[in-house]
Amino acid sequence: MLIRIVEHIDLGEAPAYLGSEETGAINLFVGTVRNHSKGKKVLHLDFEAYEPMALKEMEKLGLQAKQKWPLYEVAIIHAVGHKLPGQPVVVIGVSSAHRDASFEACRWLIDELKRTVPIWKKEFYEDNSVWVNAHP
Amino acid sequence: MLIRIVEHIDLGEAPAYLGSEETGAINLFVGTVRNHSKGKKVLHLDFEAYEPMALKEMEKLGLQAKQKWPLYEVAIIHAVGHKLPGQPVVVIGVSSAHRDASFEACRWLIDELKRTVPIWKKEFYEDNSVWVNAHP
Amino acid sequence: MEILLFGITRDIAGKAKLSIPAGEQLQTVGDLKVWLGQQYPAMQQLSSLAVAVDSEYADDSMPIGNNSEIALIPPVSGG
Amino acid sequence: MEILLFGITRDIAGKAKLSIPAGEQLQTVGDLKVWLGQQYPAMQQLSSLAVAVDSEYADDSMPIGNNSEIALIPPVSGG
Repeated sequence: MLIRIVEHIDLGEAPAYLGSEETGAINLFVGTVRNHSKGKKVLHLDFEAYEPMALKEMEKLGLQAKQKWPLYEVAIIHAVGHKLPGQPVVVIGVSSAHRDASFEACRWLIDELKRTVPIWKKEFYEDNSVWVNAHP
Repeated sequence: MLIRIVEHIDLGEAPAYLGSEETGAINLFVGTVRNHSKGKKVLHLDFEAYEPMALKEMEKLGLQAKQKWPLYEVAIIHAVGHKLPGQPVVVIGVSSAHRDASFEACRWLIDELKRTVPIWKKEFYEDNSVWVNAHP
Repeated sequence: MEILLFGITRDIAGKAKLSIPAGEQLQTVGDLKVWLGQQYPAMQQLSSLAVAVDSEYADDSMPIGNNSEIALIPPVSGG
Repeated sequence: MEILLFGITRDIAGKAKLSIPAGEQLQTVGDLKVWLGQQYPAMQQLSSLAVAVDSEYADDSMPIGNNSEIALIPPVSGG
């Protein structure tokens, strides 16, 4: 498994890691910074991780996905720091023999990552900033 | 839309095309040559396209996907010619504001491409070769 | 009239284009399919056989003529 | 005992680490949460507040001690 927290995401890294002669299907999800959110212009995002725990949780998710689906490999890469609109912040990739498993596992991994991995996003608008999800 | 039939797929092309400041989600499916199929060792595949019609059908699928889901962009790239195990043969990519649409549209596009686009694959094993799907 | 062949239909016919003799009275896609089945029984064994007229899938009632590009579309297997 | 703070909990406390005065008798994660709510009412306004002990999510009954790494996990928002 390729489990990383990085300053800058290289979009070529996961596909290069996942490709192999045994796999027939690779599904890749890339989350990027949108320049607007809830009708407001977003200037940038800041991501912060509790890194040792985040890596452990990402690894657990990868292992769970490999138990749930017949996968060859899993890549989970998350960015931290200051991110501008258009920049990638997360990459999930899985490879499998057939496409069903690759789509399902990739979708499950991004949903679970957003639910459990200790990483926090602060959105900076023109007039204020908020920690996303912090309040009901 | 990025609709192409090429000799060699560059895995960086679709993500570069799809990224933008408006999108939050990119889903990418990459189909690659597996070194085995139905229990037999695969040496290589040969892909052949009825190119003008295949491009037209790929374009139709992209437009249909854009009608069915709120997508920013669609990329559909298919390889032709001689392909070895591990090499990419098809890339589908879509970008959207949120991840639901990107996963659903990407999945729909690869399923429809396999159903309707006039491209043919011949599998070469050690002892023979077959046009895939040709016979019941 | 010339018919473009792809995939297994090219292997069955042993060539990339098929010329329909001028004497054959083939008015529609349906007529063409019947004629092909007679000339090449192996084409009847395929999972399916579609015909494209001017690079669009055509149903059996579609007229065919010398000014159209006609192609046989055996079961596709891209992706 | 020191508690690592992240995200909005660091903004609420105004620092990256919180020292629990030695006199406080906090035996479990549950005791810690009650104490935090008293010290920082703003933490009670969060959608959720989890505690990690040695970088694993811990429930309220989990004992806490000086040899553990303890961290507050406000609502996560990665991805």
